[in-house]
Amino acid sequence: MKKLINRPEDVVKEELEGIALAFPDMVKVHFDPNFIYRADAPVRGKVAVISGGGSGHEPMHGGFVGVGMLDAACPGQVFTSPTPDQMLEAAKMVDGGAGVLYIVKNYTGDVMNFEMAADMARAEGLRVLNILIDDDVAVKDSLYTAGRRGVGTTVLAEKICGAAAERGYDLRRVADLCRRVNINGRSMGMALTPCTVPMAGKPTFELAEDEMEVGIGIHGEPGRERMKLKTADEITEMLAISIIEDPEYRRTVREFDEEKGEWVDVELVDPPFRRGDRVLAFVNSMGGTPDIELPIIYRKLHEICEKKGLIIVRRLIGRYITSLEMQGCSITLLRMDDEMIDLWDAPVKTPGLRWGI
Amino acid sequence: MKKLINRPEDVVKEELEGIALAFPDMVKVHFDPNFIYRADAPVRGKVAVISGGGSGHEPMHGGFVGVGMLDAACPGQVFTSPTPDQMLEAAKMVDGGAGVLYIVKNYTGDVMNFEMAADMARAEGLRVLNILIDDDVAVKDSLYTAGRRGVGTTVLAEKICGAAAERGYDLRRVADLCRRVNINGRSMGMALTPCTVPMAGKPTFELAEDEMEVGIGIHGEPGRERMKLKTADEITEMLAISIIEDPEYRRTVREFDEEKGEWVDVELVDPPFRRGDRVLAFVNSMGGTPDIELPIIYRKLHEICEKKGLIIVRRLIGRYITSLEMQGCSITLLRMDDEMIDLWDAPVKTPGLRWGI
Amino acid sequence: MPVTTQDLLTCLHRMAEVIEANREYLTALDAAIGDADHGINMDRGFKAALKRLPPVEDKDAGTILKTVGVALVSTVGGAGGPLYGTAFMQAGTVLGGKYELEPQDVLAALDAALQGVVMRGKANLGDKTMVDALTPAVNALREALQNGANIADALEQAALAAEQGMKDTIPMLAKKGRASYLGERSIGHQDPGATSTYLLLRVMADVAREKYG
Amino acid sequence: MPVTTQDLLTCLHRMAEVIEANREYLTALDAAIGDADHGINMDRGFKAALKRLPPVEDKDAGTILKTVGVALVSTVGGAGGPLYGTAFMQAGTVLGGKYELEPQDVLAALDAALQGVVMRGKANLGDKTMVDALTPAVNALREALQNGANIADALEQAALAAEQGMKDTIPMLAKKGRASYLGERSIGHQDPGATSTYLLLRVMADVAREKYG
Ligand SMILES: Nc1ncnc2c1ncn2[C@@H]1O[C@H](COP(=O)(O)OP(=O)(O)O)[C@@H](O)[C@H]1O
Ligand SMILES: Nc1ncnc2c1ncn2[C@@H]1O[C@H](COP(=O)(O)OP(=O)(O)O)[C@@H](O)[C@H]1O
Ligand SMILES: [Mg+2]
Ligand SMILES: [Mg+2]
Ligand SMILES: [Mg+2]
Ligand SMILES: [Mg+2]
Repeated sequence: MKKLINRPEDVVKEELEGIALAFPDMVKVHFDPNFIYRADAPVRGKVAVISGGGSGHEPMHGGFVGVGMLDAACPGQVFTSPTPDQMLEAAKMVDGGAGVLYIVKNYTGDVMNFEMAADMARAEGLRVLNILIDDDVAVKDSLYTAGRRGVGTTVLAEKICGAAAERGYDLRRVADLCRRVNINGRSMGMALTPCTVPMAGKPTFELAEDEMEVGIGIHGEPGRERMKLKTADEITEMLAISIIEDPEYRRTVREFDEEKGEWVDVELVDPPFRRGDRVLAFVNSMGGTPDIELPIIYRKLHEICEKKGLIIVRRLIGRYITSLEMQGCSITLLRMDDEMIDLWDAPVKTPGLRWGI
Repeated sequence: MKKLINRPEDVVKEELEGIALAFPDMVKVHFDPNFIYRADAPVRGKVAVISGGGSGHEPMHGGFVGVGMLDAACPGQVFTSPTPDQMLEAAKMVDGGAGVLYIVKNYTGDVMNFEMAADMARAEGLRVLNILIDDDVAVKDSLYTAGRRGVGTTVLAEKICGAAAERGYDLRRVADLCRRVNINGRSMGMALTPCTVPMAGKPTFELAEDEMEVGIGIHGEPGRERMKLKTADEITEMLAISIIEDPEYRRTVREFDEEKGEWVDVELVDPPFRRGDRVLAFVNSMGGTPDIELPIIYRKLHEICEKKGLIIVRRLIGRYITSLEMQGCSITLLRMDDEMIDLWDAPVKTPGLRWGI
Repeated sequence: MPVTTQDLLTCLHRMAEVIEANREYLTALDAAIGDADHGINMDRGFKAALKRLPPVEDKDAGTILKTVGVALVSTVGGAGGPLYGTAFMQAGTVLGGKYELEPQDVLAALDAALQGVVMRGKANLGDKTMVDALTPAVNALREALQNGANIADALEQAALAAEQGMKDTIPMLAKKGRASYLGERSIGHQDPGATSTYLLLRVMADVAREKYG
Repeated sequence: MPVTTQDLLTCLHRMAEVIEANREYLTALDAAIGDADHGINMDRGFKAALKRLPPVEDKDAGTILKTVGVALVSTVGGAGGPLYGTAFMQAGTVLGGKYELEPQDVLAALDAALQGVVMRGKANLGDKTMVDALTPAVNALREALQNGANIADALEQAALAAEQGMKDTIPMLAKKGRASYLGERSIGHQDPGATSTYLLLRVMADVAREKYG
C-alpha cells in the first residue's frame, strides 16, 4: 500500500488537524467526537444543515462546510458511517435555534446512526429532521435490497439546501426542498480500478487489465456487474442511458413526523425524465481519474442529453464525491426548476466548492 | 492501460471539445491550431497573459483561462510542448492592444517553442514578452543542466499576473511582476506511482511497492532520486526543508530586450528564505492522490514553516498542476509582498480556480 | 451456580480478544460483499468498550452491558455500530440491577439483543445478516434450557446453532445492508455480521464451559 | 550525377517510414531518461510533413525542405519540434532555388542543419543530445568528400559516424534537455534525439547507395 500518510489509524485525525490549519477562515474542527463546522457557527435564526458519512469521499462532506452550504459535517472512519455522538454534538454546536436538517445518504449504517442521533438530539430539545438521498439507479429495486444508495445527488442537495437555509427558509421548507432534489436526481457510477482503505492495506477488489466494474457505490465495493473495458463514449452512453431511461421509482423511506412525534413510513416517487426537462449535468471523478478525461465524458453526455431532449442548464465537472484513489466516474442528472437553479447559483464559500463570494 | 478515453490519439482534441461545451460562460476553444481562450477576448486595453505546455497537467493551463487569470492557454499533446503556431494564433486572438505576456515553464521544448512564437508574433507587429518560471529546487545547478524546471510557482504566477493585467498594469509591469513571483517561488515534488501517457500505453517508469521517486518534474519522468517509501511527515519534511534551506540560486535566462530589439541573457537571483518571510503555502496533488491525504501534508508543512519562522499568509491545497493519474505531491512556497497578496486575493473566475466572483 | 458479573467481564474481555484475532478475517469477508471494514470497526469498538469498563466493573450486569453498548454505538460506526450497540444496550436493559444471572436471565438478555437488532435493522430471517446467526442461537438456547440443560451445555447448543446459521448465509442472496447491492453476486459468500455474531456466541459458550461445564 | 529533388522526396518518404517503424523504440529510449514521447512526436511530425509535400513536389529543394521544417515545427512540439524544424528550415535556406544538388550542396545543407540545431538549442558536444550524432556525421561527410568519395560513400561515412556518435552518448552525463535533470542517472542510456538523428542519416545513406552506390 502506497499512501501519503503516517499511521493508517491516524489518517482521519490528521486529515482533520490539517483541515483546521488549512481553512481557518471557513471552518473549525471539533475532536472527540469529530466534526467540521462553519467558522461562524451557530448562525442565529438559520436552519443548520448537517451531513456526514465515511471519510475517503473528499471533498464530500467536510469540504462542503462553509457559507452557503453545510453548517457541519461528521466524518467517520474511512468508508465507515460516523456515530450518533458525532452527529448529536455537531447539531448542538451549529443549531441556530431554527432547527437542524440531517442530509443522510441511504446506506444502512448511515441511516441507523443518523436516526439514533436525531432521537438523541430531540431528547435534548432540538428540532431535527432527516432526509434521505437515494439516487443510484444501479440499484434496481428497493424490495430486495437496502434501497438505492445515496451518491452524486447528495452534493447537489447539500449545495441547494445550504443556499436555501442561508436565504432564511424554515426547517420544513429546507427539508421539503431536500426531498424534492432527491426525487429529481439520478446517478450511476463505474470504476476502472479499485482503491485501498488505509486500515485494510490492500485493494477492496481485484480487476483484470481489461475489466471494469459498473454500478458501483462509493465505498470501493464491487459493483453490480463486471464487464470488459469499453471506450469513454460507450461508458458514458451506458451510464447516461441507464439514468435517462430509468422508469418511475417508488419506495418507502422512514422520516420523522413532527406532528405525530414518531418515525413514519413515507412513500416517495421519482418521476422519470422527459424531453424538455431542464437538468444539471454532473460528471464526477471517483478520485484518481486524471482531469483530462472528465471533459471527454462530458462531451458525450452533452451529445446524449441533446439527443434525448434534456436541456442542460447547469454543469458540475470534477471530483466531488470520491472513493479515495479509485479511477472511474459517475454521472448525475438533476431535473431543476427555477427555484433550484436560483439556489444553485447562490454564492457558496467552502474548501471544495466556491463561487460568487 | 485503463483510461476513460476513446482513441489515444484523440484525447487532447476530445478534451478540448468537452471543455468548450462544459464552460461556455468562461472559455472558448479554437482548433487547428489548438488553444483555449477567454470567452470575452480580446479585452481592449488589457495586457493579454498566455501560457501553455503539454497536456496532462490539468487544470493547468486550460483550466486557468478566464477573468482574472489567463487570456489563453496552448495545450500540446500529452506531456509535449505545444507548437509556435498555436502560441502565435492565440496571441493574435486575445491581444487587446496592450501586448502579450507569455508565461513559459523552463523546459527546453517549451522555451524554444515560445521563443519562436514570440519572434513570429513580433514579425507580425505584436508586442510580446516571455518570462520563464524555473522554481524546482530538485534541480541543483543550472550550469550542468537545462536549469530548474518550471513547476508549482507557474500556477501562482498565472493567478497573480492575471489579476495584475485585469487591474490595468502595462506589459512591462506585468512582466516584471511575473519575474518577481518566479524568483520568490520554490517548489519540489515526489511520486508514489508513475503515470501512463495515452499514446505510450504503458507507465513511464516502474516503481517497487516500497519505493518512491523524489525530485520529479511534472512529465511522468523519473525523479532525481529513488528512495524507500517514507511516511507523509518524513516526505513533507524532506520537501519542505529542501525548499526552505535552498541557498541563493543564480542563473542566466534569455529574455527579449525591447530597446535592443533582441534576445539577451539576463542574470536572475533567487534570494533564500529567511525567518519572518510571509509565504503562500501550496500543497499540490500530482493528480491521483486521494484528497484525504493533502491536509495531512499541509499539517506537517504548517508545523515546519512555524518552526522555521515563515509566516503562512495564504494557502492553496488541491490538484492544480498534475501528471495525469500519478500519485504524489509537490510543495511550493512563495514569498509574498503586499502587492502579491492583494493580487492573489483579487477575484478570479476560471474552471480550475475561482473566488470572489 | 448462577453466572456472575465477573464471568460477564471475562466474557467481554475474551470477546475483544477474539474480535481482534479475527479482524482480518472479518474484514476479508466484508471485502467480498461489503466494504472491507467490519473487522476493523468491531475491533475498534471492542477496544473502546474495554477502556470504558474499569469504572463500572463492580456495577450490575445491566450497567456493564449498557456501557459496552454505548461504547459500541459511539465508536464502531457503519451498520455494525448501531446494531451491536443496540443489542448490548437492550440486553443490558433486561439485566438492570442484577449481579447474578440465572440461565433464564441469559436467555432473556440474548432474546432482547435479537429483538433490538431486528427493531433497528428490520431484517428478516434469510436476508443474509447477523439475524441469521442470532435467531437460531436464541432458539437453541431456549430449547436447551427447556430440556433442562445447564447453562454451559445450553450456550454450547446456541453457539453451534449460530455457527450453522452463519454457514447457512453462504448460499443466501443478500436483501439487507451493503451486500444487497450485489444482487446475485452476493451468493456464495459468508456474511461478515453473521460471522462476528457466531464468534461472540462461541466465546460465551467457551467461557461457560470452562467455568460451569 | 547530381542528387535530384525526386531523390530528396524519396528520402523524406523513407524517413517517415523509418521513424514510424522506430516509434516505440525512440519512445522507450525517451522513457528511460526523458518523458516517453520522442518517437510519438517525431512520427506525428513526419506524417504531417508528408501530407504537406504534394503541393511543393515540383518545387526546388529549398522549398521542399522548408515545407518539411515548418511542418515539423508546427506539429512535433517538445524539444524535437523546434530543433528538427530549424534543422530542415536552415538546410532549405542554403538550397533555395536548387533542383539538382552536388555533393557540396548536401554537405552545406547538413552543416546548416547542424548550425541551426546549435543556434536553437545551445548544446555543446558531449551534452548527450542529437548534436553528438549530427556533428560527427557532418565532419565525416566533409572529410569523405575532401578525400574524393562519391556522394553514396560519403553519406555512408556520415551515417556510420552518426551511429558511433549515437552510441557514444550512452556513457555521457546529460547536460541539456530533460535528461539533464536525472544527473548521474542519465548515464548508461542512449540519447533518443541522437538516435533519431542517426536513423535519418541512415536513410540518406541508404537512398544514396541504392541510386548512386
Ligand atoms: N438491516 C440489517 N439488519 C441486520 N444486520 C444487518 C443489516 N444490515 C447489515 N447488517 C449486518 O451488518 C454487517 C456489516 O457490518 P459493517 O461492515 O460493520 O457495516 P457497513 O455495512 O456499514 O460497513 C453485515 O454483514 C450484516 O450482517
Ligand atoms: N538543447 C538541446 N540541444 C540539442 N538537442 C536537444 C536539446 N535538448 C534536448 N535535445 C534533444 O531532444 C531530444 C528529446 O526530444 P523530445 O523527446 O522530442 O523533446 P522533449 O524533451 O521536449 O520531450 C533529446 O534526446 C535530445 O537529443
Ligand atoms: Mg462500512
Ligand atoms: Mg516531451
Ligand atoms: Mg462493512
Ligand atoms: Mg521527450
